[in-house]
Amino acid sequence: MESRRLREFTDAVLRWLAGIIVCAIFLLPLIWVLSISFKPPEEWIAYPPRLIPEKITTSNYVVLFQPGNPVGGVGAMVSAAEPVTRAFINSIIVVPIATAASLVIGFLAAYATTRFQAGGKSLPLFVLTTRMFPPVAFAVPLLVYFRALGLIDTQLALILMYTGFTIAFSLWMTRGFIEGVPKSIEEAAILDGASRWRVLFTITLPLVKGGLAATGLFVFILNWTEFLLAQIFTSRQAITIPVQVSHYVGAVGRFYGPMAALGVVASIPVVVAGYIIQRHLVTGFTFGLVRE
Amino acid sequence: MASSGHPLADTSEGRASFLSRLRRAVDEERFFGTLLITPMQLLLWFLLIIPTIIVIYLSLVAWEPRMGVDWWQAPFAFLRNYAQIFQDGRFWAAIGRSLGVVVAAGGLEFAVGLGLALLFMRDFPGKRIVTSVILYPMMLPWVVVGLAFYLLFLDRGPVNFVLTQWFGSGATVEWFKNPLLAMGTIVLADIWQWTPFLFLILYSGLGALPKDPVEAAMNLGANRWQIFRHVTLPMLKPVILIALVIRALEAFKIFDLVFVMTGGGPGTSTETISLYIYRVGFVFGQLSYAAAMAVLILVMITLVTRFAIQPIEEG
Amino acid sequence: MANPEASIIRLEGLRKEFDGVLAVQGLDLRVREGEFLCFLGPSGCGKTTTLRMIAGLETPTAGEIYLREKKITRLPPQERNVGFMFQNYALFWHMSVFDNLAFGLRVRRTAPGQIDRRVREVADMLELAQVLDVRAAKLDLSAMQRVAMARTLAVDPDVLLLDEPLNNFRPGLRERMRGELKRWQHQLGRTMVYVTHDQEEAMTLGDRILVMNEGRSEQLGAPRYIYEHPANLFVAGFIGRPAMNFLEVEFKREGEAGLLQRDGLRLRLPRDLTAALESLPSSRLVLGLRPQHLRIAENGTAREGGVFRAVVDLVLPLARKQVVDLKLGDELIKMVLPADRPLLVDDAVSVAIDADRIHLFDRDTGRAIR
Amino acid sequence: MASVRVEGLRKAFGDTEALRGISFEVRDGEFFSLLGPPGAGKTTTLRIIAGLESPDEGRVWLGEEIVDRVHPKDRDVAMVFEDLALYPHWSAFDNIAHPLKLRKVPLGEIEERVRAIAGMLKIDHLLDRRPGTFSGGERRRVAIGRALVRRPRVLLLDQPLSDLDAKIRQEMAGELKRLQAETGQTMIYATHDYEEAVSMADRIMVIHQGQEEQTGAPQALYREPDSSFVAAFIGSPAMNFVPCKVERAGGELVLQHRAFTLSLAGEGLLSLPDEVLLGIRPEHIRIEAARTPGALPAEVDIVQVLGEEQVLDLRLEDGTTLKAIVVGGVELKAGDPLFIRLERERAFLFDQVSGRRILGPGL
Repeated sequence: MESRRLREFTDAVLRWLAGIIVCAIFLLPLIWVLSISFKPPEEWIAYPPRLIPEKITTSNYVVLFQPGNPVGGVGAMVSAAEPVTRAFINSIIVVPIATAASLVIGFLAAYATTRFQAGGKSLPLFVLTTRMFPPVAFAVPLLVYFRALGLIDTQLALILMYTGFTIAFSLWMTRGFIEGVPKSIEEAAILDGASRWRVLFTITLPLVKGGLAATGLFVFILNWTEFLLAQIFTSRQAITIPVQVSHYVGAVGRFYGPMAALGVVASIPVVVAGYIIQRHLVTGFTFGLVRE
Repeated sequence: MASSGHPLADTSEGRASFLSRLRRAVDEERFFGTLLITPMQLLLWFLLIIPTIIVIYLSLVAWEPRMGVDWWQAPFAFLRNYAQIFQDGRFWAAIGRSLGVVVAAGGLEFAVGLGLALLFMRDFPGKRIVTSVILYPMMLPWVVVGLAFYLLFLDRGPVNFVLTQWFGSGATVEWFKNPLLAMGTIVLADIWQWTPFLFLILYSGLGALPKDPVEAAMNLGANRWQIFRHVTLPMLKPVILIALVIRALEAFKIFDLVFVMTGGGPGTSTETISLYIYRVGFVFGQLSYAAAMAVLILVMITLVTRFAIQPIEEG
Repeated sequence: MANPEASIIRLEGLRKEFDGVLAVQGLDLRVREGEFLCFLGPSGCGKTTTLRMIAGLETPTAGEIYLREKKITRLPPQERNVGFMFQNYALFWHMSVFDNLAFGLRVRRTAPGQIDRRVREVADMLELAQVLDVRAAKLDLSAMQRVAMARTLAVDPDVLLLDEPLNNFRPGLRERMRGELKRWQHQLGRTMVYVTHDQEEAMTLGDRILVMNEGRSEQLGAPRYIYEHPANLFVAGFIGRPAMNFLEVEFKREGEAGLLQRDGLRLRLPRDLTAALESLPSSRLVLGLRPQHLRIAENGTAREGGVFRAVVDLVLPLARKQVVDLKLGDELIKMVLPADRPLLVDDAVSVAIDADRIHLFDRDTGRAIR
Repeated sequence: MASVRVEGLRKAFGDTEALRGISFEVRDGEFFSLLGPPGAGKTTTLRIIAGLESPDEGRVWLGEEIVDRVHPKDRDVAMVFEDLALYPHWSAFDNIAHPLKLRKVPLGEIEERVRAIAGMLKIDHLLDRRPGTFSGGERRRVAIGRALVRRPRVLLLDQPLSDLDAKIRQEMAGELKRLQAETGQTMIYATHDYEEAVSMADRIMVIHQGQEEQTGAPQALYREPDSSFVAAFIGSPAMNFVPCKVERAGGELVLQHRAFTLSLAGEGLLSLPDEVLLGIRPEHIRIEAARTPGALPAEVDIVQVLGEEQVLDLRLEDGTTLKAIVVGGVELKAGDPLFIRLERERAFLFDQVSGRRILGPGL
């Protein structure tokens, strides 16, 4: 008779163990990057590799922002790469602006398409095509086009592209939230005497603001981590952090310490953002596809 | 005047004053809706439609930036670029590799993601923490993931160290020098980063399923496996389909990981289609040829998705 | 005392706690073989939880459940053979009606020929033969209900548990489906336990009713008995529509006769009742009057009972009847009259109370005295 | 406050015709009800009056004004929606005050009017809270308060009580009726529950498949239904309908059924069709213990006890089933034989095809 309880107990224990293993697998790569980022050059490829550095150093981080500073004799070579500061400033300007633009444009369009079928029923699906194709396929004509407009290696080019290529997410995620607001609430406000604009800003917007915040953070992550377009459309002036990370890997040989440090730095904003939206992600990702 | 179908549309000829009609018009739904989608429409024209036209044009001419003329002055090549693609073994190999990533990574990610989602359907101590841990790889920049796996699979890196500990000193593997193994590490990194996504979708989907049918099945005597096979899985089907479609489309685009981890090497043995187009267009500067490949990819994906989306819309 | 052999389900001190909240607090019950038993109570009274515990969908915190005197308290739902019909039917939307009905038999590895025969049998009984190939999601409400019923019946359960199956129907249809249910039960002759918050439904369907409130049993009995002899204020107020009127009164003795008294009302009691009330420790009582038992007083008052004067506050006609709200001091008293007796708001009327149709409750405990 | 007139409303959604020519007039200060089954077109009618939907044909007057081209926000029409549509992010006070704020009513006056209406609806204590935690009855009061506070020209109520428990529904119906009497507010109330309509409305329009069936005072609809649809819709349990043949024996007309015959008297019966529906309400079937001339033998099929009343399903000799209501304490059970008598003076004849009433009340 008590076998059911026993079974439930072993069940929980097994799940717990599986959870620990899964955790370890998912954490290990990042922990290794973290570990290397605090190691001095002689430990980078020391054999056997050690998880905990023998001598913890922050010089890998320092060198990112002060290229002249020697790190065990290789500082000069690291400085051959562009200073990280510029990439940082670029990312910090481009990503939030593109995110905000994508969110505002996407929200307005989501409202119009859900409430009035503006632009026809297939418009939302059409917007999805921007996510379906490899960005490199658009990069070919865009390069030609942006060159003609003088937009190559500018922040504006990135802002335009990042806004455009995340609009599908802004549109589709906010659509879900807007659909959650009963139409009758808006109609009630109209009968109360409110204009369409007023309804949009005093009724609908406050009711979906949580969803908008989650969408915004998600779009932020997409933009912050984008690599291909930045790689193609920037060379020196408008370079972003992911491009900078790749430069460390590709261009200057095996400077694993600064490389890892930059990886860590590049990941911090998005991991924080991700943690904040996690709760919303679980509820926002069913796409209304499950019955009831 | 025929009814427009819009609830607030003005359906009768107006005797009302111009001002009140104007006010009405500004507030009118169709106008309002059109106004709201205009910014997005402009953006789509700018980034989707005009480029599509340009890319098609480019694919039909013979132009390279180093030719010294502007692209609209380039001579027509008609379908010669396309003809060249069909003889380009490197192109088809790259397509094959991208599809390989789709199948291998997508399949494994689905299997692992579903397993994790099922595991997480019941509570156990520490579930919330584990969930956060599982989800974070999704947020990381691809290049950082590439970097992390590159560091793990270095010749004198921790993976080889563990292998030699277990299998003796002869077990050191040169991961990035063997074409198959190099591809394997890329797929592994992709799985590591994207299993969380499938987990997330499937987990949300499972959580949103109504509980009643499962309880009804229990009540009718079905065991766990039968419930999963005949009740849960069919109900989850639309979610599974959409997850797989999204994932397949994303995996087909794979670029960053390859770029960072192997650069397509050794040789061209890990070159995916995105990387190949990138090289042709932006490294070798053969933009017309890259444009033709891009158009071909656009057409292929459109056809495939049309095919894949149909069952979702019906289901 | 009921013969234990005759009870098909027996609950013994059944309790259920959800995160420290007591949903069911100690329930003892015997369900008789072949009867239609209704669990009736307001939402949150624990009736559905009890039903789910019988089916094994919840595990009791304490207490035992017996099916045909076999302890099943900790048996998983799969091993109980207790049919459960869900409020939202819980059909397998992705399957055809046939597959829905066959599901329980298939998981039991019944031979295909036998499955086919059994499915057609129940489908015929519930008029589903025409829709066997239709997908469950495409059916109308009443067909969904029949599929849910047929699916539970196909595996031949010992008992059928029904969780508010008529909730989704609009009023008119609901009454019709109620009739259908009653008919099925006659046809099937199977033990059914039926949960509802609708007293009318319970009254018309149940052989017996268990009135529940806050996880406890308030009264168990035949519908008419409960209606005529409610055990306490809760049951009296819950059963009957419009609800029973309650007035606080004092009991007093005046000469030979007993009196119930409050502002504007004096009620003369028959001798036996007087005697019964005299033996009570408290004279503070609640007088319960069914709206249907009040009448407009004709000339001459009855020897027993009483007449009060009141003003019409509101008239709600209901086709062949009307519900009239009367104002007696601060209290509103409802009364049901035939529709052909025209009354207007603010009319003053005399209302007669028959002493042998009153209910009396102890004001402190709420228990019925009569 | 104003009268409302609606003329020739038609509206189709795609292929489905929601309204097929609806006309009616609601007097100033009247409590008017639209009664019909789901999908009859009640909600569409209300939405057209409010301006949320525009009709394919027909016009709407509010008072003397044609409002076809007036924007909904300027029509001064209030509506209580089926799902109530309260603003979840505002307190009950802000919900109720919203229409006043939009009309730029001075703050002091807003406060005063909201408090007054809240007092009337007994929701003073809820004003500072958001609707999320309110009970069904409280939510309805807030919605009604929001609609009433600005004294609209007309108040439209779209089945606001439909998902309440029977008990609270009756209470709320009483309060609404009282409120309407106190304020004199013109109200149009849509419902599929005949009890709500009958108990509150001054007049009822029964609609069915987008068309008017009958309009009149509640008692008139009950006593003299124009069609079998109205007869079946108003009253519970519903009226019994028995198909009969009309036979002419000599100069006399006889209603012929397998279980009984009724001779019809009276003038002007010559135009009767050959097949009719005899309609008799359950409350107009009398139960008799012993056979008397004209009584029909029957058997009890199902007994449902409803407080003082019992609803009986009776089976006549030929298998025809009838519902009857018995009041009082007769103990009956399935299988009991008894005799019934139809109260001829309360019976109707309806056309079998069109459902129109041909004769009655009284045969």
